[in-house]
Amino acid sequence: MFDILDKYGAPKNAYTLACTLTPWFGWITAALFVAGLVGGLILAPPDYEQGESFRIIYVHVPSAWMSLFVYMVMASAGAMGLVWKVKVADAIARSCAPMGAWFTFLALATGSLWGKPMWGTWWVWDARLTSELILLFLYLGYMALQSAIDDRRMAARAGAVLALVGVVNIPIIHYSVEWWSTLHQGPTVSKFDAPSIHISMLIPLLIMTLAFMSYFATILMVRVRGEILDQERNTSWVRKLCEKSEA
Amino acid sequence: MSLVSNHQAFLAILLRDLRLGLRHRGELLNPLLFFLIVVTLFPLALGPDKLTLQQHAPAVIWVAAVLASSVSMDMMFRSDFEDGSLEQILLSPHSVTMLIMAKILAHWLLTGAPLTIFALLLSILLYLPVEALLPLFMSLLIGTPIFSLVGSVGGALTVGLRGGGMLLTLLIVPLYMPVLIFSVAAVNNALHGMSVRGEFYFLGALLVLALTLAPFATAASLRIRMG
Amino acid sequence: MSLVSNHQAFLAILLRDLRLGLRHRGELLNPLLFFLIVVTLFPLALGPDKLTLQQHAPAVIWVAAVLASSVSMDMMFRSDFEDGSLEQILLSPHSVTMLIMAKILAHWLLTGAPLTIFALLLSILLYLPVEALLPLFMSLLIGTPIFSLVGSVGGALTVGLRGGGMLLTLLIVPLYMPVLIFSVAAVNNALHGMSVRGEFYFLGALLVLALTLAPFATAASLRIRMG
Amino acid sequence: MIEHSTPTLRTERLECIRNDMQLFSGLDFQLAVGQLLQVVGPNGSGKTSLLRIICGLALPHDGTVYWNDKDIQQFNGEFLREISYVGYQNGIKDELSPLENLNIAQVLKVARDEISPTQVLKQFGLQGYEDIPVRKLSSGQRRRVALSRLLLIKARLWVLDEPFTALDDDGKQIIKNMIETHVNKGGMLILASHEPIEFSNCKTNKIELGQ
Amino acid sequence: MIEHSTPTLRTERLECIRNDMQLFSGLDFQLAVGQLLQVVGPNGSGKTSLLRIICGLALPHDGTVYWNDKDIQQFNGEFLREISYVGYQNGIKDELSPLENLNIAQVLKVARDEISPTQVLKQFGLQGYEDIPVRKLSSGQRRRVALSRLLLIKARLWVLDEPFTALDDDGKQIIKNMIETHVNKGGMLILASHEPIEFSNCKTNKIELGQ
Ligand code: HEM
Ligand SMILES: Nc1ncnc2c1ncn2[C@@H]1O[C@H](COP(=O)(O)OP(=O)(O)OP(=O)(O)O)[C@@H](O)[C@H]1O
Ligand SMILES: Nc1ncnc2c1ncn2[C@@H]1O[C@H](COP(=O)(O)OP(=O)(O)OP(=O)(O)O)[C@@H](O)[C@H]1O
Ligand SMILES: [Mg+2]
Ligand SMILES: [Mg+2]
Repeated sequence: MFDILDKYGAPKNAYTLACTLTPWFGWITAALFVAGLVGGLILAPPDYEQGESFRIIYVHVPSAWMSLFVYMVMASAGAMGLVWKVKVADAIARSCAPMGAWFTFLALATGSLWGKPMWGTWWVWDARLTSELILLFLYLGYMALQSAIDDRRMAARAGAVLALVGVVNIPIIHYSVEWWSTLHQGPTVSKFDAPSIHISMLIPLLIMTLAFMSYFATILMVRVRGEILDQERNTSWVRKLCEKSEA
Repeated sequence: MSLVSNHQAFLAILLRDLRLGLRHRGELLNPLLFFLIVVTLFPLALGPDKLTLQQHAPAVIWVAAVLASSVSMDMMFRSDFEDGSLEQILLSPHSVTMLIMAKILAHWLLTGAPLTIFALLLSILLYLPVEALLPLFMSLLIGTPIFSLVGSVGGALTVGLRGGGMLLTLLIVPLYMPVLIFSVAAVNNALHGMSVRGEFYFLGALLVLALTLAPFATAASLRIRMG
Repeated sequence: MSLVSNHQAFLAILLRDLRLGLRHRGELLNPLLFFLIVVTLFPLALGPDKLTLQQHAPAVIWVAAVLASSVSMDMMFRSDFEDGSLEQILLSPHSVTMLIMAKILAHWLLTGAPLTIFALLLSILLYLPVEALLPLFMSLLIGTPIFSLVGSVGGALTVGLRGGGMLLTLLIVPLYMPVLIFSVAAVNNALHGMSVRGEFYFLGALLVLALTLAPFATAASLRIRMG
Repeated sequence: MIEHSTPTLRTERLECIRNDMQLFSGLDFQLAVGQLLQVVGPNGSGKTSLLRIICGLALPHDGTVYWNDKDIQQFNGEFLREISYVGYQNGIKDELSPLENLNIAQVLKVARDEISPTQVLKQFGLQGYEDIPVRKLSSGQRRRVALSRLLLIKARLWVLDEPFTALDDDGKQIIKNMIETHVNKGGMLILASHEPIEFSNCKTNKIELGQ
Repeated sequence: MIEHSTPTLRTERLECIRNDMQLFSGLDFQLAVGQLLQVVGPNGSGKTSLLRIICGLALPHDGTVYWNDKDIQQFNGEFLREISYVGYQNGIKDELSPLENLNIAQVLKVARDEISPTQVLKQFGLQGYEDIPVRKLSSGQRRRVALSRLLLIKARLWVLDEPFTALDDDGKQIIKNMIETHVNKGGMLILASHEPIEFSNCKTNKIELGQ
């Protein structure tokens, strides 16, 4: 574990690794998206209650899950940067925030698009919806803090503390539907013993989730590369890299 | 010839902050008055209907408490940062976490505590029935220290940043949200004669969590922000 | 070899303040986000009932505007006072009243104007019917400049006082009250299909009054606070 | 650079009371063109207070400051065109770059046309720092930015409160030369400083406070 | 006053980067008891940055500071008992009186028993001002309050950033004597100052930054 950290925690190695992996992940993402969309939009039967509009589930649910998942990645990377001073972890945490905010926004947007036919309004102040909005604020707050501090190291460390403190909200979002009886769908998919969703809908959903994951990984690597270059702009290897690309 | 005990240092910082707060009486009264203004704005805006007011009283009071607390949080570290006192505190051989606890306690005594008492008065003005008063009081008594604790982390993270006060609000209000939701739910439950136990367990758990984690997080944040 | 014209000086100060506001993007977004948070807190506390929300939407939006504006007013002079720039402005041979007008305009452009636009968005979320949107927009368009103008007097009076930000809120919120009352009345009238002319005449008169008096009062207050 | 009128600054019976202590009273002095007035005295003797009163930033407890025999509290338009003040605080914005700060200073006052902000910054050894926010400069660099205002502005009377603070030897030399040049060119200058610098090249008066 | 251990302060390969400029790198030095280290260099050369790194208030970009061969970032408890820092900022509260400020300082650090805050203030020429809020003091008087902390606290290592700022001749003399006494008594001292003062009575090393 620590060997790996040591090896790929070094910015230069991480940069090279990210460079080799990016195209692979890019292709996997594309393939998964095609499979998921074909499965979800064409093969899966329309829902007997909701008709075609249920198909938005293939965007909504993965992005809602991702919004929580990315936050956990961001907080863990932040913690690693804080405790073990792994520079790459800082770059990862920093790169996560805008993507997390984007997934959160997507979950909010698709949710309210879906809400219109389902509940008759775009928006209700229900617990899960509100806490998802709070999550968006957490991401925005993290990004605002990052941009307010110009010293990179300081920004990364301060952001990590904030992200860790905000972790308290994650279980609240997840369990809000159970703690309050609200309008929003209860656990339908994540009840693994007996998912209350038909298998022909479930499989494309899982594929889409994988697609989102792999999309996240791809973009993360691209962003992290940029962050590393910026972070290490005064080191010799980055200078050499620049000279090479200029030549 | 020797370092005073941790208790004495705690007490000294507590007294220092209380004295600073009281010396400028404005500072002490301000969050309170801010609270008062927010609460009075409401009947003004909602109209004087008794039932409406009564029904919304818990929400209004709690929202006002959140705002008053978040706005007052800025003063916890800002002046210490600006005049260099914070450096001196960080260079103390005493446990910084403990010194910060003293600052948090002082902040609560100067803002949260009077606000809690004041809220009772205001809630009567908003026609809140008697059976909801105790839950309101209790929820504020648990909730406002959480605000001071969580807010101190935000205050430490944003200290010295330009526009820090507002950035701080942005950072901490989302963190206040669970407290707000559960407290209002508790008071509303009490209003409708339902049990409030679940909500208070949750609030209590949050307080314990905040008490154990926030001072460390604040100390760490201050160190980070200094250099 | 000569003093630039008053217009150029006005423009320079305006651009300076806009630049300062925009440079720290946080500063610009913060009052807006504060506004957003206050508005979102309400439904949270009041519950999701559509009718209740719709009925209180104008009040909620206006109260949030008052708070966002009053909290942001602190930044108008504070940093200029702390770094000595204010002395330099007061020592300018240009009309100080005019330089202050530029600062007020910049403040409005950075806070009041975006807030007005944002309020429309939020009012849709709060189910405000279409026929009330124009009155809401107009009332904010007239009301927020009044806030910036009146607020600048308060900002000048409290600049450099410790805990000034809160004292300021205390001073100016009562002055904001008439604007709040008439604006909410106007929007509510529109909601119920009644005439809004009276209210808007009054708001217009207030704006004219504030425009003519506030910059002078602010300049005078600043001179008093300096020495 | 300076027109051929011969203005004077004069004070009459100035009195200043702080913390119930009389710092000075019955202070009369006159300053003509080509003169440097050094205000000296131990810490807390009232130098800063006096300078702020002369600028019209503070009110004296008693007495009046005259510019060309006009009370500056009443006819200050004319006076303000002629005065340039660098206080103990720098009066520059942390978030703006030195260049932007100087641009504002130029607009607020009567600018000299023959010199540009970039040139002035260069003279003060700040080339390369023109576009970095002042917040990121060291204490001495900030002081240099504040003082560089003086060269950019056409003002006959300079009022300087501890201009040498935070400056290195190089910086001190620059300021010393600037002061002497200004006075010898027919300027007027009031200086409060603890720096043991002798201005041998120009006509110097002293006011001692705090006896 | 000082115990008979012989601590040392040592740095290893210190590097500091600001605004993409390398201020210093590979900085190694050692400071033993009875030594004064003067950090000199022009404005913006990194003196303040170095002092803050030595105190542990800022992180170096690279390298380590050792106190008794222990990294101060990891074992700072021992180090913090031995250091007393007066920065460019005074670190005193405007709303409290000098006496109240000193009382806090005493509690925060290891106090010396043989001298009381009132005595210290008197030594710094602040008798009569003990109970006036610091806000009402002049710039030099404030600096004196900040510096008077040094005498009140038992610390072997003093780190002083521009201690002479705003002080009059009297004040400068007091500080100079204090510095020499401390060093000669077996103290350690790091000083960054632009004041042209020679410390002829004690063992002095120099670090020059910014070449
Ligand atoms: C703006 C509106 C909405 C928001 C913010 C929102 C938010 C969320 C979030 C955060 C999750 C993930 C919860 C978790 O994994 O813990 C989720 C899951 C889900 N949402 Fe929504 N949602 C919205 C509207 C809707 C609507 C209208 C429907 C359909 C009726 C819906 C159906 C679902 C389903 C089926 C899940 C998966 C539940 C599970 O098994 O975990 N959502 N939503
Ligand atoms: N907060 C900061 N952020 C970024 N750069 C900074 C910051 N503070 C100082 N610097 C830069 O670091 C360099 C050294 O600054 P420092 O304050 O250490 O200098 P100094 O030697 O103390 O100078 P002075 O004699 O003027 O006090 C300067 O070039 C400055 O621009
Ligand atoms: N804002 C204030 N309110 C009340 N008293 C003040 C204020 N500022 C200064 N004083 C008092 O006025 C006296 C003179 O202060 P001033 O700042 O003019 O002194 P100074 O000669 O400039 O001193 P220094 O050399 O330390 O800068 C001091 O005794 C101080 O206590
Ligand atoms: Mg002075
Ligand atoms: Mg320095």
